[in-house]
Amino acid sequence: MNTLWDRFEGVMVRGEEDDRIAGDFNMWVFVLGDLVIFGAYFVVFMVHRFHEPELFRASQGHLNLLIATLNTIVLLTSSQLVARAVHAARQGDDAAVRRLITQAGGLGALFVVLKVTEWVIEISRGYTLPSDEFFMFYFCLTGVHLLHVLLGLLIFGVVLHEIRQGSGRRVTLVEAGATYWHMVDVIWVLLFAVLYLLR
Amino acid sequence: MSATTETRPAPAAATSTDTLEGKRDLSICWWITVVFYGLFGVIFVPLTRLMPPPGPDMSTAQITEYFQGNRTGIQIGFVVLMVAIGGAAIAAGLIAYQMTLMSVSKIYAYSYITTLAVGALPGCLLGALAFLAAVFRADTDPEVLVLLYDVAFLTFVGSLGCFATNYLVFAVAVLQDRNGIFPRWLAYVAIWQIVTEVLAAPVFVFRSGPFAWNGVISFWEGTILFGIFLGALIRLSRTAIRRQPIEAVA
Amino acid sequence: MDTDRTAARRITAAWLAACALTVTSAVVATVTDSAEHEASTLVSILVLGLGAAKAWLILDEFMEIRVAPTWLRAAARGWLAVLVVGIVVLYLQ
Amino acid sequence: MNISAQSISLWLAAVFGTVLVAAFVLFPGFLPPMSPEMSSGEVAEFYAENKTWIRTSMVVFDFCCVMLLPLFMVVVHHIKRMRTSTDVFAYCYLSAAASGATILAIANLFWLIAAFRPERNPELLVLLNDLAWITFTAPVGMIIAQNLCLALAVYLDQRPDPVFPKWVGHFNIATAVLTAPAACAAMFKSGPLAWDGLISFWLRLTLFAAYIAVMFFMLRRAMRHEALELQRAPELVPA
Repeated sequence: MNTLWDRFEGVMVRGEEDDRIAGDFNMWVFVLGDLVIFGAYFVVFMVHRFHEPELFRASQGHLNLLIATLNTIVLLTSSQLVARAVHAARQGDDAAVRRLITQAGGLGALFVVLKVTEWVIEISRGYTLPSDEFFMFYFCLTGVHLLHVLLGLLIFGVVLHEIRQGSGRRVTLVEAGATYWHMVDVIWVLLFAVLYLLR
Repeated sequence: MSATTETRPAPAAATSTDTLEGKRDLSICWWITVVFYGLFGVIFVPLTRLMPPPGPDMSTAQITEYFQGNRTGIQIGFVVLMVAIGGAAIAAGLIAYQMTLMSVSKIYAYSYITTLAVGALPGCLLGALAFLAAVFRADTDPEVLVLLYDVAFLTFVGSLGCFATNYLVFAVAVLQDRNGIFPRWLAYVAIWQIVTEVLAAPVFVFRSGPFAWNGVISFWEGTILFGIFLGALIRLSRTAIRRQPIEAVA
Repeated sequence: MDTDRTAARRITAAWLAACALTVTSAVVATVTDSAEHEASTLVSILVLGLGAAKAWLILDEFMEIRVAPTWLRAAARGWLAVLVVGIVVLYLQ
Repeated sequence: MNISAQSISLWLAAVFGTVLVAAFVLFPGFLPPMSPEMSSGEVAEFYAENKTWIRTSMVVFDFCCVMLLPLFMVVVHHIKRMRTSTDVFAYCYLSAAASGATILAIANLFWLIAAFRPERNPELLVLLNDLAWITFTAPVGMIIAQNLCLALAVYLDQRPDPVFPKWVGHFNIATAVLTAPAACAAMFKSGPLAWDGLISFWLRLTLFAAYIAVMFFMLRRAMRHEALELQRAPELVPA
């Protein structure tokens, strides 16, 4: 019965829970899928960069590296808070989980604020979405990533709500929320390297 | 809309009848859905060649040639679509009915069906009508052809809101559902779809590159993910039909 | 799973390492801004490597890929490797 | 309670259906139907000459064509009363009716836009006229889906006294089959299949009118049966 395909069929089609995997199996389908999609975005970006390296390098110069680096630190810190929350959840320490998730959410909100200020600075200096190909990618890729960050904050809200209700599934929920948030962090780390640092 | 039977079907317990027997209406609707979306693919890809779309940066002469060159294909394809478009409504009805079996309020099912009823027109029919009008007469002024060309592609690729709402409502319903009608990962695939709708927004700005209406990100990624979502939805809808216990029909 | 204390220490260590990698790659990238072509290509490869290391750290430590079932570990690490190699190859064209 | 809702919906359809027929007769483009082979000059002249009648009749048409929707919702209610294994056909019928009504609502807007500035460049008038006629005639898929769902529900209905007799199912199938060829109006500019032709215009519209009339009387009959059923065992059938 438990060949890999059958377990896969069980979880994917019949929706049975498979507890050997950290967090909720369904979330992993989402995470892996999203990683593949963002991977495609990076490849398309690199192909277009290959055609006009000079334009991309010139426009890249206008980016504000300080805020971006700060943002990366903010997101990394928020990610490690969530990692701690997972361990606290496994110990059943609900108070610690609520505190850590709220702090992580706060840092997530800070990331959003910093990102929007960075955009405002760029736009005020006249670099908008249609101004050239690099900024088209810059705004669209960071925009979609920001959408994922906002979705992550929403997930934190749901997790906090479930913990306050004391629902039986809260450990899986915290793990699923953590898996998602770490995925958003991984994507940002690569985005930071490719968009900001690749000269 | 009061349901005639208030019994909530048991969740996907092992005892559920795993057959199609006794659910003829559901399997009829399922087969109509499969046939329609198959036909949809045949009409939009080989017949009318609306997909994969030619670029927005084509010259007026190229657009005129694009229409005149494939006149009969467009006419045959879209006439068949005019007859078969009802399949989309039946597909929406089937999935909406299955959503009423979930342990969530029926508001989600009603929203699902109305968003698709709205989306059928700007998202699919308006483009077909524009193409039909474009090839209806041989001597249409090229400027009018370019206008109809834009109307077709911008409505087909560019109608975002109705489908984004549809995917959002479906995802929220599946995530909250305790009866396990659809597995939860399908809700996450629906969330990807919302992201691809967001990424299709720049088609109204760009005429070339990955964010144009034939761009790798705005068009190809959305279409591929739509194919994955649709295939999964149809396959899992069949599983839900088989696992749905039916009280003996008196 | 390791005991609670070592788990917490591993997370902090991974976090500090990731922050350090971020700062160094940012500094290295800005320092070589003025350098001529060859140096900046080399630096870009280094920056990509640091980025990949950070991603690997997050996957392994935070997302617990290290202890995940084999198919999941292979999928996650495979994705990262293929993507980074792809980016480097496209960059070097 | 839902009996009065049904009768109101049915009378809405009856009253506005007749007003719709009046608007149809008044529209100069319908009697006799405009030919697809009219030159741009003739089309421009048609709009310039008849613009007042076009505007009034099309405004009334726009008002009344969606008033038929409540009648279709009464049909949905009765499909849910049928004892098929599930009421999936009710949802399909509702979805098809919603999209169908929208198509009709869009079609007459093109005429109104064309008639708004008859002095427009004749090429654009021809375009608007083509779009109006094609949108009005060609999309028959939604009506076919509606009729198909109702027919299937009638055939699969296993009530001791079925909501609709079996011939209503055959009638729905026949209407759907005979309406289908009207889709070819988008291909032909002459002959019976053109938008002014025997099949795409006369047959399709008389069939649609007949369909509404027949369903009106059959729904009144089903409504009376439901009322009797309610009196006999009110708690059995929920609201």
